[in-house]
Amino acid sequence: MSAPHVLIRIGGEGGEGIISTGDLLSRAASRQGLCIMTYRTYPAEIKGGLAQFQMKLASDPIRSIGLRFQHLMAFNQEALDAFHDGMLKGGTIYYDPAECPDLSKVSGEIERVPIPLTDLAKEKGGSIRGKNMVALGFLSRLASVDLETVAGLVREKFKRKGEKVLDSNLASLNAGYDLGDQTIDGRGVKLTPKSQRGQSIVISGNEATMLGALAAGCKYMAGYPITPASSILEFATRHLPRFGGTVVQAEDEISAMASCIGASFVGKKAMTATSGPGLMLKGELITLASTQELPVVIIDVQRGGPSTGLPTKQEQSDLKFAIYGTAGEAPKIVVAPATVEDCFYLTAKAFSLAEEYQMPVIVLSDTNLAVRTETVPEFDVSRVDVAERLRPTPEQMKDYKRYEDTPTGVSPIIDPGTPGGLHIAPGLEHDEYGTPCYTGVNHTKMNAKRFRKLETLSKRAEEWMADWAPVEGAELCIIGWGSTKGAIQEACQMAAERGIRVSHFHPRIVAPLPEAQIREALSKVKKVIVVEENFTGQFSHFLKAKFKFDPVEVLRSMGVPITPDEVLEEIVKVHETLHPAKPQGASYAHR
Amino acid sequence: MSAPHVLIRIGGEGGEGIISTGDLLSRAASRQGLCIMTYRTYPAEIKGGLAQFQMKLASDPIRSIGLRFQHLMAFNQEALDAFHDGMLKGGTIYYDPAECPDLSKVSGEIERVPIPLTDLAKEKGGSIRGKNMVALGFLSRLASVDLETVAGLVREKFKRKGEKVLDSNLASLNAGYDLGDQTIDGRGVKLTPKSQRGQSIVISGNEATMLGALAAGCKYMAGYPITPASSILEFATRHLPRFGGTVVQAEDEISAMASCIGASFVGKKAMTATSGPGLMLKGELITLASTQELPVVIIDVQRGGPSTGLPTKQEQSDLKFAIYGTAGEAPKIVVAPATVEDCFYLTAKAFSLAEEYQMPVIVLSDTNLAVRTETVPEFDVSRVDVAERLRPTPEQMKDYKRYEDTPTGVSPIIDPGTPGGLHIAPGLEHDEYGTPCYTGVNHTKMNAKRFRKLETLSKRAEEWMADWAPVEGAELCIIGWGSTKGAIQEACQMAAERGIRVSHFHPRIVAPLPEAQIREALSKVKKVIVVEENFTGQFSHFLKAKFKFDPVEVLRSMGVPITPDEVLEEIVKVHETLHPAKPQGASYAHR
Amino acid sequence: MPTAEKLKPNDYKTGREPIWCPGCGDFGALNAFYQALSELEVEPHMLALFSGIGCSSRLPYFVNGYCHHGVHGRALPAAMGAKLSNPELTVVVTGGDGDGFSIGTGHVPHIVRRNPDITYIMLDNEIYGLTKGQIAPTSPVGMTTSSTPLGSLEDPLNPVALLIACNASFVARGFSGDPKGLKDLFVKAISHPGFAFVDVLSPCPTFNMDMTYQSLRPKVSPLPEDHDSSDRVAAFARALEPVVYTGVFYHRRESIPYEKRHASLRAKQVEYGGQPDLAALIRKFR
Amino acid sequence: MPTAEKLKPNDYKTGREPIWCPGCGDFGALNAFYQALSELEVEPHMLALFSGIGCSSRLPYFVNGYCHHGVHGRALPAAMGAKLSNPELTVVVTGGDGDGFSIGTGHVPHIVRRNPDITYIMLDNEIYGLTKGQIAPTSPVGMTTSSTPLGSLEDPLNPVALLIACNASFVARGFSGDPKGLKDLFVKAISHPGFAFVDVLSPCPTFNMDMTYQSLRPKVSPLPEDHDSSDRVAAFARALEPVVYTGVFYHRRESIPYEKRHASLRAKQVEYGGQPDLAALIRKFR
Ligand SMILES: Cc1ncc(C[n+]2csc(CCOP(=O)(O)OP(=O)(O)O)c2C)c(N)n1
Ligand SMILES: Cc1ncc(C[n+]2csc(CCOP(=O)(O)OP(=O)(O)O)c2C)c(N)n1
Ligand code: SF4
Ligand code: SF4
Ligand SMILES: [Mg+2]
Ligand SMILES: [Mg+2]
Repeated sequence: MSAPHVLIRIGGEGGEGIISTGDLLSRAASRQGLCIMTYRTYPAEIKGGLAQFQMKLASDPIRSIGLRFQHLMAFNQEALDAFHDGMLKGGTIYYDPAECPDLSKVSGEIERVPIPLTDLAKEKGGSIRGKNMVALGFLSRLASVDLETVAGLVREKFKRKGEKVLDSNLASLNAGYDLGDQTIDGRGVKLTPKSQRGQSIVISGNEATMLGALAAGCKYMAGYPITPASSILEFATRHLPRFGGTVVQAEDEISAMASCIGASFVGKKAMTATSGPGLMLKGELITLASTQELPVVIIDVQRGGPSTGLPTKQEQSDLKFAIYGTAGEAPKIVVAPATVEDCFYLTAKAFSLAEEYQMPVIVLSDTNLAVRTETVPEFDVSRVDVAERLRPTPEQMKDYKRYEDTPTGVSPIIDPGTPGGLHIAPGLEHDEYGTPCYTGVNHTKMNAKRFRKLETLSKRAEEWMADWAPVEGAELCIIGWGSTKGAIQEACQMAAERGIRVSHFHPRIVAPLPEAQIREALSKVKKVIVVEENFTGQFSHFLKAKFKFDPVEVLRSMGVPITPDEVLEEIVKVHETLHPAKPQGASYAHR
Repeated sequence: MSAPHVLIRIGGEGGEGIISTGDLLSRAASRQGLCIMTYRTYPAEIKGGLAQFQMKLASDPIRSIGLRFQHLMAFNQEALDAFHDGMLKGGTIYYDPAECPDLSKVSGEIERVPIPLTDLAKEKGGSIRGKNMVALGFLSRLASVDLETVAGLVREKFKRKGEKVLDSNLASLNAGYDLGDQTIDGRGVKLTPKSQRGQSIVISGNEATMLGALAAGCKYMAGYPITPASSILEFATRHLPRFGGTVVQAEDEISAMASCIGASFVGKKAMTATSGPGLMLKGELITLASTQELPVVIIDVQRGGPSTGLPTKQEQSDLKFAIYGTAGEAPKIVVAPATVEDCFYLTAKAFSLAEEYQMPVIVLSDTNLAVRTETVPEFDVSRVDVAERLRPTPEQMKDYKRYEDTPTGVSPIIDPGTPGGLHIAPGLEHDEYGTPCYTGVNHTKMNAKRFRKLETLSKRAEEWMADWAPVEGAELCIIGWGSTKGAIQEACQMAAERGIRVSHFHPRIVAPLPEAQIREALSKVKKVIVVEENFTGQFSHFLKAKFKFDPVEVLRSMGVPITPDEVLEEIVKVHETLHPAKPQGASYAHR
Repeated sequence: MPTAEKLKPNDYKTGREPIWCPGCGDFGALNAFYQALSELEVEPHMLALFSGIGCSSRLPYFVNGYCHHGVHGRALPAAMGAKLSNPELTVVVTGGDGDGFSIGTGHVPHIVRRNPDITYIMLDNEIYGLTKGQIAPTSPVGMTTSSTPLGSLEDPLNPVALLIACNASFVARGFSGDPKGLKDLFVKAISHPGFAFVDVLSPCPTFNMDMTYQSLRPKVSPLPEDHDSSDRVAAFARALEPVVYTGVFYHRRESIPYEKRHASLRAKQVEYGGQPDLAALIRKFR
Repeated sequence: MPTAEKLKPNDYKTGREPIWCPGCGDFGALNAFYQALSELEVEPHMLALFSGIGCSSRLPYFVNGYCHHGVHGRALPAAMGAKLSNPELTVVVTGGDGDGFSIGTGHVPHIVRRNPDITYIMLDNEIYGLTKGQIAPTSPVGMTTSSTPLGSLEDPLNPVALLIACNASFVARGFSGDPKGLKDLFVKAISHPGFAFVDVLSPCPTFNMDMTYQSLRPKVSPLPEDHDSSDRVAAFARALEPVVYTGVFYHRRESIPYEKRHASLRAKQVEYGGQPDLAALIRKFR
């Protein structure tokens, strides 16, 4: 079935170093040339809750991580109780006997191996704080990750804490590794690195997003903290000023958005980042930016709604707001990264679109992308084409019209500080000069001008707009958007292994829709399955309004990413309706 | 063609009494048993701009007023210049020669009659402020409105200003009437009152809306001024306290919405009123109310967008925000009054729906309904059925669950102040008791519970949900929503007179859609025309997503109400495509 | 209205255990609040408790009453709607410095000048706790946090000075390390007929090491004996001093609560417009 | 930077005629503004003028410069984004009492404490002009308006006291009936390197008969000669007096504008993190 890989989950109390253990191990594996993907959940509460870190290591690029795992490292009883039934068949639980007194709930088929994390840390490292280092050493051995690489990362991490701390940690690390040597035997995993060392990076979606913004030349970032978008703001505060930009933690989302508009008005590339509740607060100002035709990028890292909802969980439920969330009619562009790599390139693209079409662009990321890390080819800054605003020709300067009604809909813009281009950016309906004008004829003309920009864009039908994986002879096509892509890809592959051919269409731009491409995808198949992580089928609704078809909707709102298995199951079901195994009569009786 | 009526427009400088002249005349006509409808535009600027008041008087109920008129009373040159080409053929302009020196632009076919408003007011009333009274007297005579009825209203209006002012005004009024006696002859209009005196009222949509709220038992109103919704707040401040309620002019729309939620939480029926820009600001809190399952009514009086847009003009462009404008998935109900009468009964209904389904209900009114006045049968308070919240049974009280997952989705509610029902209303996802709970199973269950309320509602398929005027043998059906109804009705009638049969479906509830009723309407015809006053076809989009059909979209975003003629024209066009007059070949060549 | 049996602090506990970190200052404030409620004999069903979003805004989950956990920054107007709609209720708002003075700032001057009989308990830890440690409006300039890696560039807001400028009728500051003093302030604040504000210094040991119980103790001091809490300018001057005073800065005795003004307005409207009769009102449009 | 030829007040006029009612106070403020710009020799292309929504917020349409007419209440943060992004520009905000102190209140304390070099000209008519006469946050209690038929129930907000509490570095009040004095205040405010606030009493003869040129003249008085504008408490005390003082209430001389702090931060980050090199930053994730 799928390529060789190992799936490890680490669970324990938040603050015990669960996350850093996972981080170090996966980064070391990546340095060795393996591909990794990780997935973590924080406790919804602030401290002391259950934290988990899951990682997948493989020779080949990884598309999805799933929710199940072969190896569980349980730091405490709570983790053991919560996670043991997520284990794949034939899996092994490694547990700290000092913290896990009760194994009675664990199914008999699961192997259990005691790993004295606490004791070894105390004994070898002199402090129980080294528990996670013991685990790290042990897991390195388990996954055949080079001890020296891991030790190097540990050294980097602790170099500022002084020799003593470092030595204690290294001692625990080695103790764990040695214990592994003695314990692991057949359970060890040997994966062959395929990529060359040093060509990949391990990075999260939020980090990639902000790097993409830097690559595009973003010079102003204002945000208000909100899970799971805060780390974009935090990353910006650490780096954007160095790149000549400005970062403001605003007093609220409205202020953040307003200040981006101000920055954009004076000619700077500006962005904000938020999640659902904050996005709603920005609605009025997003509409203003659209009306004033000012570029601005809004990152929306979706989380579970409605309202405060499931603030640390996964959901794709802000799409309809992103597309339709304006009173009055104001065009905007919506793109949705599907992978961590997309977070970089597509965010950079979002800036180009914003500048080129002079309108707000919403980037719909999500919790899953935001916090997972992944091995990706090192981002290539030279692949980012940086667009700038359209400037007036000398001819146009003779009678400068800020809102000139052009064939593309895009008008030339002049930045404050430049002599000769004085103008006003109005929120009122206006004529080509920006002077308020309320006639019906002018309103219709300016509406047409503003929306024409979307037509100009959607006519371009460029490759980046969608991933289209047509399969010869497929009767089914899956359409998904955003971070479900990997799971869908794996499911399609699994289906192919069972002889069910399924095409896969995954747009990166969700509004305006890449119409021609979708029409082509639809034309080739009998049935379409739309996969989304929400309750009401938001993208499906949008597609239906445009294309008048009747998809099977696979909707999940479980707070966790959909898995390839879940998608596969639905593929099989739909396939069966097209090729009923039972005699027709019986099949009808079923309905 | 259409029933006998007279169409008069008065134009002049804002502040010259244009509006009150129209108001008094139309009210007097109504008191005499005529039906009236009026339409006014204010200058977009504050003072000194052009104001106009148009009225239609008829024997039979009036559906739409259109934009053209037979009689124009021009107070000044600006009004003359701006309005003369809106005249119907054979019309007459009455103008004040003191203020209108230049008649050269007026087409030769239009009769022009000088009416010395200024001179007569000075001469007879002793003050040029009485100009509008001269006009009122004259127009009363023109429309055969009883002078005594008019004088009675004038007396009411000026009784507090003292005898002198009153006498001066009455003198001017009489002078105008007398002049009419001398001038009018053939141009006079005689309409026969059909309804009995005293059974009708003349009222605007905004007033009707607030009266509907009073009838439903609204006890809390908070708003922030915004054109064209402010008069709802103002009307509330004048009356709601007397009815035991509270009115707050909040510091912004967000506060208004939050305080409504607070009022609703303690058991009171609460409402707010706003327009597009304010509606967007309320989005986050509307979502909260939906999540906490608290009833609240939001009146959105639509105006021209986007952003500040065309703040005093007509547009139906907030629909998509009303339906889809939440990040995360939060059910709400959207209704749209089509007439001033609807403003009363449907607003009252909105309260019942809110209380019954424990969710926000958005009432989509618009500028046209808000400011036009209309003769309507006196509102019958006894026809309003006042719903109250579901209360727990004694059985349920034994283990009270505020968010009990019931077959209808509706849970019993207890108000603060009542012993025994302590609970928390959370914005976090929660279990049936209101305790935060983030499991996928619970989230899906509670999503289903909350959305089940919409299913429960849409299954009811009650008569109030839509106006459905099926025409035997019709190949066409027009679907509209909101205030376009009258124009569509007249257009259908005009089409019928030309032998084109057209059905008309006009839902009052636009979300959830009255599905069964729409399906029935769609099943009977070959082609559907959707009429909307916006640029992008918002309702059509929503319909297409649900019903997968291909309507002809008639979209207008001209800042003024669509007219029967415009609708008729489209009907004729579509009819011709179904029955091409030309030979087939030629018709194809057209495409 | 004393009940048959006096309610004890524990009677205000719900079954839910606070989810705060060990050592969080909010525990102290919660305990003081339980005690104040018990001392005032507030019946749980007459208590309406509102909050926004933040660690501190979770407090209502742990208090027996009718509780409302709304969205970030909107607890004050929600509470006002409730108080106006049922003046019998004891209405209290809790929340953090971010909730109240960042996203919620816009409501403060307005709710304050309307003066509804609401008690606002601000749990001020000079940090954003729930979102893991970004600067708050009350964070001192130069403070390094996850969103200010090289130090905050902003001068902090002074909640007490601000509330005095907004003419709040009761303005106090307390410290969660002084539960007895805090309880007393809560009792006074809840008893005050009008808007009462209590700024509670409540350390966040997880994300703010610049403001701990230890670092606060030497800085905190009760207002001088001779402080005249009826003098608004004097109160303002005290609020600007570097000493972190606790106690009642300002207390205006002539305080007509907003809900009382609305009650008078209702009476006045009946006087001018007659008894409520909807049919009669409709007939006016004839 | 004086230009070749000195700009005259008329050079700042656009072709657009103000749409205000005859007698509107905003005319006086606009003229004083033209004069101040001319006196300061602000080149139109270096002027960035922001406003919200309201009669007063229409002012930018009549001023030669790069102008931004945004949505209601958000001019301050928009202006801040502009100033931070191009510190060379002279950034001014105009708007009404409703725009700035009702829907926009939430931004005031925060923009103020950050102290960007922005001048905020508030045209205060104690009413909502554009929406035809509802109460504003500065309307006196008891005032009858279209939204308070029997008189307002709310005590007004005191803009000068509020701004002093927020620690604005320049706080003044002017009167559109005193154009010369107003021009001087504008000149001082624009010259002040930091956030400068000028509360301009600007009558609305159309909707507010309670505050007219006539009624104001006897109440208005320049601040006493001996007023010490560097004393924040004294300034606060003056703001609370019943006399309507004009002049500079508070002026803090040590004022580091926010944009300067950001410039220092940039330098510091380069010092610690090295020259900007995106590829190198990406490589750190290996
Ligand atoms: C509209 C919105 N924006 C942002 C957030 C994210 N958020 C939750 S709590 C919080 C601030 C918490 O700080 P504070 O109010 O001081 O409470 P504390 O946790 O420190 O007690 C933020 C920004 C949110 N929930 N909603
Ligand atoms: C979000 C939003 N809410 C409400 C309005 C309506 N509105 C426009 S101007 C205004 C207030 C005007 O008062 P002020 O700011 O004092 O300006 P003035 O007209 O008195 O100069 C209001 C409420 C709006 N445009 N946008
Ligand atoms: S993060 Fe801080 S404020 Fe939040 S619970 Fe922990 S200690 Fe308290
Ligand atoms: S309404 Fe008032 S504020 Fe507006 S322009 Fe007229 S006088 Fe000026
Ligand atoms: Mg805090
Ligand atoms: Mg004003």
